Amino acid sequence: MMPDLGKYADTVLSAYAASLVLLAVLVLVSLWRGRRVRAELERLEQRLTRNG
Amino acid sequence: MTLTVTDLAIARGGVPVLEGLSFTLAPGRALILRGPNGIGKTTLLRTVAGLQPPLAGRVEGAEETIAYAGHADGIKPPLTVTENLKFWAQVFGTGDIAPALKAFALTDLADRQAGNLSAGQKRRLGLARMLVTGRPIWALDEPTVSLDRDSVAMFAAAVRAHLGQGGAALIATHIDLGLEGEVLDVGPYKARPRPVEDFDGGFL
Amino acid sequence: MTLTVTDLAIARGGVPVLEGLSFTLAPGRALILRGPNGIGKTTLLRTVAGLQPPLAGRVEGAEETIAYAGHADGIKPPLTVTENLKFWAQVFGTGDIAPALKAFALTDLADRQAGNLSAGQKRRLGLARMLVTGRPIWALDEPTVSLDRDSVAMFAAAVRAHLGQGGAALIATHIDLGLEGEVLDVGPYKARPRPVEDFDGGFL
Amino acid sequence: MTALLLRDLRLAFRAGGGFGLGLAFFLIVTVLVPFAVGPQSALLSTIAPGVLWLGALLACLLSLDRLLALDWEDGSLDLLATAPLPLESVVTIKALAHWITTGLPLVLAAPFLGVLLNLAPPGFLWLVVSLLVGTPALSVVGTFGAALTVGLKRGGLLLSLLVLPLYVPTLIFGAEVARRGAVGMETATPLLFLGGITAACIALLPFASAAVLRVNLR
Amino acid sequence: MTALLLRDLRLAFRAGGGFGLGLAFFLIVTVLVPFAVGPQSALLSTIAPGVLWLGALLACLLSLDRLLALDWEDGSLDLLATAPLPLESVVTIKALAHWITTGLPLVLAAPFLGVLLNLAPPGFLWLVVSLLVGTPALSVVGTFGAALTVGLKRGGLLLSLLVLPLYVPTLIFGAEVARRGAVGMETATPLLFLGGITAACIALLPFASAAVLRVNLR
Amino acid sequence: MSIAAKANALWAYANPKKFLATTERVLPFFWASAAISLVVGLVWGFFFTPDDYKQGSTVKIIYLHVPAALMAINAWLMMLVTSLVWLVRRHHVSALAARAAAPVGIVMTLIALATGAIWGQPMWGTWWAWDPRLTSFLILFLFYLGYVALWEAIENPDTAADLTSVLCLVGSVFALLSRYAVNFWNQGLHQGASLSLDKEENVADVFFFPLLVCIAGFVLLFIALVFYRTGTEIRARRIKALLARERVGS
Ligand code: HEM
Ligand SMILES: Nc1ncnc2c1ncn2[C@@H]1O[C@H](COP(=O)(O)OP(=O)(O)OP(=O)(O)O)[C@@H](O)[C@H]1O
Ligand SMILES: Nc1ncnc2c1ncn2[C@@H]1O[C@H](COP(=O)(O)OP(=O)(O)OP(=O)(O)O)[C@@H](O)[C@H]1O
Ligand SMILES: [Mg+2]
Ligand SMILES: [Mg+2]
Repeated sequence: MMPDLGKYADTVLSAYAASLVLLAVLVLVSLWRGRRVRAELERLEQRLTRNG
Repeated sequence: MTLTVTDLAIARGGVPVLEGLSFTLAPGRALILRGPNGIGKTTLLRTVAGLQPPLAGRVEGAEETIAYAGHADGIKPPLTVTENLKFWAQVFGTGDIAPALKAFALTDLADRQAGNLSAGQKRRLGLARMLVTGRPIWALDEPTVSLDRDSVAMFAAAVRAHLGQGGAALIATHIDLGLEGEVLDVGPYKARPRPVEDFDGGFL
Repeated sequence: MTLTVTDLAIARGGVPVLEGLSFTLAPGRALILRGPNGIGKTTLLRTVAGLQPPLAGRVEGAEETIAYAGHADGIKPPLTVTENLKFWAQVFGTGDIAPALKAFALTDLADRQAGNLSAGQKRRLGLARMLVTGRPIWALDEPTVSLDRDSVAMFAAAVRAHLGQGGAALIATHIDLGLEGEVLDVGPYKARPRPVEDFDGGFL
Repeated sequence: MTALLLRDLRLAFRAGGGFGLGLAFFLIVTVLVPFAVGPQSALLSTIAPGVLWLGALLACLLSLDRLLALDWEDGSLDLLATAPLPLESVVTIKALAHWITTGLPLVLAAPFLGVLLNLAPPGFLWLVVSLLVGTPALSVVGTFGAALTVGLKRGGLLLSLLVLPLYVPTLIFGAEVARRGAVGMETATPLLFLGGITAACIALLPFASAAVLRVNLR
Repeated sequence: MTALLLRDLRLAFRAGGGFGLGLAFFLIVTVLVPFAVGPQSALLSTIAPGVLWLGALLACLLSLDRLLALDWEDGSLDLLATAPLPLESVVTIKALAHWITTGLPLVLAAPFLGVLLNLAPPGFLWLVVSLLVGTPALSVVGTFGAALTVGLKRGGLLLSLLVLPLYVPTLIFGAEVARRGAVGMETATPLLFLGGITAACIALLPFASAAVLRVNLR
Repeated sequence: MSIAAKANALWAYANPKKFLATTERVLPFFWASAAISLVVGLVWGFFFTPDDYKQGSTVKIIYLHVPAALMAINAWLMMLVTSLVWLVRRHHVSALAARAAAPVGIVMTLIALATGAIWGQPMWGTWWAWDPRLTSFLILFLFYLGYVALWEAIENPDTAADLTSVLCLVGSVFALLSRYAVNFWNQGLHQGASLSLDKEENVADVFFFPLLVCIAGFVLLFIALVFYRTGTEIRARRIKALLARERVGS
């Protein structure tokens, strides 16, 4: 299945690896921070509505 | 020339601190602002002086008529007392600084570098600046910090003279200045927090 | 533990400002320094605290027993109130900061960044630092600047409690703190200029 | 307005005012370069125009943080903002004072430092010309950066970060003029670009600086 | 002592604390060099070790002015001087905190910037080694300079002026190690000198810094 | 609907609540389509396209390099537009969207730089050359860094929004200037624009179609990320406001 990349295999693979890793990090960090902030806001809103 | 503040709401650091504040300040009158620490007196004075926009409400009659003096005095340590004052006199396009020096007993210190003054002497220099602005309305934030009793009296006399010439003064202070003027306690105007669900448009 | 100052002469910027000053401060007592602006109160406190050497005379009993609070409070704006206090507690090797927070009504502000406090709130934080030093003698330079009436009372109470525990306090101030303690007017000790011919050895 | 300019100049010349320090920095950077890259004179003379431009730029940059921050800290800016002077002219005058106390001395000193780096003889004239035309832009752009960061405690390094990319076009054209001048090539085109950038900066940026300053003051 | 170190690190990492800005400056200086001296990669690779060392040195230098001045301004230094901590250890810890927040990131970033300047492959290792050995000296010497100028309003440029000559030996040996490394020459001798300088600075300078600081406080 | 009415309806999304509600609904669609087109485009490009006669298998890098470079520029353009909207109409969501987009732009720039550098090694024999296009990308990267650093450094959110917006405006002008300056300074090695439709020597169709799919994937991913991150910024901002309000209340 793997195409023959010839003598440039390292080059192509490392380019793909670097890009995909960077993209994955961006997406994961975004999602992680989004989750956290959302949970924090919910907690805060609940506390505030309860206290008046 | 009358300063009119109508239904003013002000914020500091994105948080409303005072709201629904209205007052007028006619020529010849002084208004003393009082209130506990952190209530928003400094913020109010800065808003009236045009340094920050109000959240709501209007400030009228403040265009180019207010001389503001905050916690910091804008004194340049390497310049002498005379040079410091003369600079402001030129910026405001007024002339003589001698009366200002006299009013705050700075004549003896006139050639001292401002950086070598003690805390109270610096403060006096900062207050002398008000006299050279030639502006009718003074907005003063805790003007008597570090002043000894004589200097406080000196300050009160300067304010009285200013009022006598048709000027007006808005003063935030914690101590008693011995000035006759209305007192406005800003405590009751503390901004009430809005209900939590009320979330649209802004973030205040 | 008694602070003894004998025949002290002090200079500021190379100019003698006070001379011939002597006093003792026993545990449980407070000494209020008074005097007009520029007489040398700040300089005296810094000398007693060991931050500058005296020109002549001796200061005894001040080694590692004095906690000094000057015009600046050493507050780090990016740190919270708690972090600021805790740091000083660690430096001075004392433990709990909760009593200090309580004494100056800072408990509600404990998690605020110090940079966002108003002038008076900052000052309260600076004063709370004295409580966490664990030092017996407090040297305070105009401690009530920017404080409102309630906070001044709070401060007086803290000093009284400190005196009650055998501490002592040396306070330079222009206003009346409502503290019972001796008052020392430094005015009479103003350094006399020496005769012009007297030029040998130093330049003072 | 003149009062403000005179005050700023007087402050700069007084003890501790910082006049001449930009110059000293320029001198020292230039002197350190041979220590860093080695003493071969051919190499040095190749890189001389660039190093001198870079040194001048860094010296300018380093003096930016006192441009507005001192006035901010002691409250002068608050007072100036309520004074009968438009903020636009305040920032312009500040930039002018900065140029007179920093840019101009650099221009005058550059030929002497050129000797230290074996700058080729025809390069001296063009170095001075390019600096003379380019440094005003550095001051004006720097004022914008200073206005952006004025509220921040010790925003010095953030200021560098914000301003350096803005300095790129000026540096490129300026160094290009100096470099071409040193090897006797035609310099009119880059000099024209350099002049255009300077003119445009002087004409437009004060508005941005004043706007930013107003935001920071509130 | 740990409390002080932790506080300083925390301050550096908080918003506006300035962590990473030295790094940014390093990056920017490196990027500007080609604009100034031209894009020829052979030339760039010759001057790369020197430029990187100079860039790291300047980045260090620029962050010095916040090392003690902030503590001075807000009165913390007065309070620390009356606290039960010897001033010698205060300045040592300050230098350590400075190195952790400025020197160390520079060391780690240097290889990446080496790529931009076409540094020769064998040079990378030696660049990192020389920086690792040399930057602590920069921090310690810088602390001394900061202590000298702490009382001056915006002493930033004066500080640079005082410290730069003191940086010369470190720069010479450090850049020499990196340069020799890049061309495959022997590096042991300059590296030894570099290490010696660093060790001596760390051992002796804190006493001078503390003495100077005491004078400035009174 | 008239154009004016439509425009008004659009501004309604500047209400944070409405924005959150709407993006909540459309986000799954964007995530899904971004994932699908990325997977399709990259798989197609990586596994089912031939090698270039000159560049060998390294052409495959184009499927990451070009879309990332495009998005890096477009992200800045988007920030420019939203900054202007904030300055003129003062919609908080607009400023927060700019803030949310900047890190995405940084990552895109990094990907373009990294893939370019890796590609350059076999093609030009060096990781890095001071070619105009590469250089202007590096400058763009610096602008991004400064922009984000300014956001981080300023405490008050409205002040930060104002200052960063002006920086974005001024920075755009200077970025453009730098582009021309750099071009003047060094004529480079880099490929010319290969996507221009009117050129003879376009990229061959075999490479072109998967490339288009990849570009679509990057665009969709960008939109999804910006929507999502803007939501996060809105909530973070609201947390800040609520905490501040609570403090004043007590
Ligand atoms: C660090 C190095 C590099 C950077 C920063 C870089 C950056 C860019 C940029 C900014 C674009 C423009 C995208 C657009 O505007 O459409 C681009 C396109 C392109 N690059 Fe690179 N590049 C680098 C190295 C390379 C190398 C080594 C090659 C191949 C030999 C290459 C081949 C291409 C191709 C084929 C395009 C598409 C042309 C186009 O659509 O305009 N790049 N690159
Ligand atoms: N930079 C800031 N960011 C956020 N909030 C702030 C900031 N500065 C002050 N505040 C808060 O705003 C409120 C009003 O502050 P202000 O300085 O106007 O009070 P004040 O009445 O002048 O108090 P004081 O008598 O202590 O000077 C206070 O609760 C304070 O904590
Ligand atoms: N840096 C300095 N250099 C030279 N002289 C100074 C310096 N700072 C203050 N002085 C002078 O030293 C004298 C004593 O100043 P000091 O600050 O001790 O007075 P103080 O009693 O605290 O006054 P205040 O009540 O106004 O704070 C004053 O006359 C002042 O002008
Ligand atoms: Mg106040
Ligand atoms: Mg005093």
